[in-house]
Amino acid sequence: MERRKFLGLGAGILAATMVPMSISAQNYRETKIDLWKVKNEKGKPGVDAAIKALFGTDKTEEGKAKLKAPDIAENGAVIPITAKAEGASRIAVFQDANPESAVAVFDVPKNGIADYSIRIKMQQTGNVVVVAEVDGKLYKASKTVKVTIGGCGG
Amino acid sequence: MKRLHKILLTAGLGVLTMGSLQADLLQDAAAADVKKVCDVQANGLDKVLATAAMYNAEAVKLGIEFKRLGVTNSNYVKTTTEAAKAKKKEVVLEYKKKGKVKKQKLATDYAAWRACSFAIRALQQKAEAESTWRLAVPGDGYKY
Amino acid sequence: MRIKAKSKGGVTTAKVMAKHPMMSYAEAEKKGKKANFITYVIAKVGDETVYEASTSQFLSKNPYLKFAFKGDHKGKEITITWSDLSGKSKTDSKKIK
Amino acid sequence: MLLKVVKISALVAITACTLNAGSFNTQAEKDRQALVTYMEAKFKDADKNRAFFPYSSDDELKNNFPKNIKEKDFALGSYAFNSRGKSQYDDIKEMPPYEDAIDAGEELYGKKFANGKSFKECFPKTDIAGNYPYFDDKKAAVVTLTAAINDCLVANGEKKWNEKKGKLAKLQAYFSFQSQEAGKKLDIKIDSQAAADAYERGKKEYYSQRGYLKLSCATCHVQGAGQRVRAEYMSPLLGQVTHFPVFRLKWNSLGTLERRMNGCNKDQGENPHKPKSKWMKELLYFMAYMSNGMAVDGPDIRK
Repeated sequence: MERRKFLGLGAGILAATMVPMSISAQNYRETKIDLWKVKNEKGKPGVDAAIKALFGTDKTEEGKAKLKAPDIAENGAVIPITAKAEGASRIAVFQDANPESAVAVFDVPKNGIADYSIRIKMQQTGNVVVVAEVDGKLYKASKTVKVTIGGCGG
Repeated sequence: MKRLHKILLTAGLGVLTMGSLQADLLQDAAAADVKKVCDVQANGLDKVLATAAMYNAEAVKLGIEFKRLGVTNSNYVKTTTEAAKAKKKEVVLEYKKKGKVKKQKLATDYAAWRACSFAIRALQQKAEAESTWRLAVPGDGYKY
Repeated sequence: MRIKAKSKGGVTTAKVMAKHPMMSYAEAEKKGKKANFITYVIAKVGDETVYEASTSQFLSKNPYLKFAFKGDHKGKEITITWSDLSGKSKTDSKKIK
Repeated sequence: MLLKVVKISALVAITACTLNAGSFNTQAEKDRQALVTYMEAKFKDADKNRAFFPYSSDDELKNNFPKNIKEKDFALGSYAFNSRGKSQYDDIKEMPPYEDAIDAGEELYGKKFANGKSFKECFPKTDIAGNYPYFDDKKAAVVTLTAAINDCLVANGEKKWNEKKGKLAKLQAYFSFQSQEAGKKLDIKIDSQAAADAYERGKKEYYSQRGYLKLSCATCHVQGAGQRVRAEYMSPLLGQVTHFPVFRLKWNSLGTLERRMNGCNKDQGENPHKPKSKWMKELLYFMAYMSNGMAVDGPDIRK
């Protein structure tokens, strides 16, 4: 019941945001079901496959996409990261430390500023990858985050 | 008034004797050679465990009991003594971690040695600290 | 939900913390529970969408979202809605300072 | 007869007090000053004072340790000298995960007990976090905030709370936050011989080695402060109690100072001391005095 209610709401939003410039709002959980299933296997990270699943290609360039993440995480359960790219219409965050690759996808609305902070979980050391879509081109930034098993105290 | 003096006197004596008794066990421990006293081959399992029980009781009283990987030394003493009585070659130490019961297996002789050495070392450290603790205090014994 | 929103110099910044366990499949298996996590978040001022994110099991427990958008919206309400894997959804509003 | 005894002992007590009133914290104040001097000297320039940091890499010493760390900065614990950790700390502080706990604490503060009373009767003021622990001359014992809260519950016929987390931590979070908002500082008093003795006992325990690893608290948090154990920087004794209750990322929840202390006991290889034990209370009394005059900045985040 609640689910249906929510979908209704989602549809309403779609209608409301059908304005030029802002690409159509969508819940990638429903429109890109495969994206969230792309696995990180041993020695075979799924990041590129996930990028392809979302953007249709994994050809990316350097620059424009910016990622702020720590060198050594204070704790793997709470890793503050910031992803930004001026003028981007979409920004996606991936990593290769967890069973699946995709972390989050942001659609940048008409007046939105493509500068997003979130806190993510990583169960081991790995790379965080940000891909931004600016004027139809894909830009990538990545950083290795060391995750150590927290030590002292009960 | 006289009675008051008596009371104070006896009380004082009480404190004194108690104090000295405790000191004795501490001194014994301090003087003890752990490698000898806790050697199972040389002293036999039961004697080592008795030593362990005696000194550990004192350590518990003084609030300086050791605990290793979730297992208190009292647990070592108790479980190992039971295993020795039952002529078991192996001790299974149980302890709680995040509500779940975990197990550690040890050879009985080794568990006895550990129980004994842990009990004595706890007391030895306390005795030693009496003279060394100030060496770590900034503005007192600690120079940098 | 905790919402802090502020308008300054033509830019509105919002900080949001949703209350949610964000139970990943791996964690759920360990704890013998059902995986459940926020999958979609949308923020609106009036009927304008100002933030939209599709999210995964890998956001931290009680996820934190910080974002900004153009326009001075002092005094208006920002409304944030999330929905999770179980289909549950929650909406909260806060006046923009 | 008995009355006489009481009278006499009372008389003795009074004279004892009047003889050297006010001077009971002299030694403690000396100790605190010496600790501040040591910490400030040690962290003036880690790159130059390498002798203090034998296990740190050049990169850490040059790029991670700020210079000229001052007394008040040590309230941040190891974040005072770990710039990289500090930037994550700052990010998390943007919207700290303990804010709900403060609200919950405020509710608990106002909530009526079965007997119609509430914590308001025990704690008329809420910005009191900095006044604990104190030495109660009538009880001849140190009183911690944790103990005071549980005493209040018992006095009102309620069940005691878990001393390490949950409700008790939440109520403390509210008290600490109120104290922080009011700009309160740690105000630890030592104004009787008995109090001074309790302080000295706590001090001795802090500097005495214990546990099968033969570590004293000081090994890690005075001499060891700033050194690294695996990925951990060890926090300094100075400022160690100002920020509790604390939300530890490791716990992923809020915990009291006593909870943290038990973690340390465990790491030393010692059977942890009960939060309500004389040992724990007197140790905390000493630790609190070492941070005396520093701002109350709890609740806070730690690794």
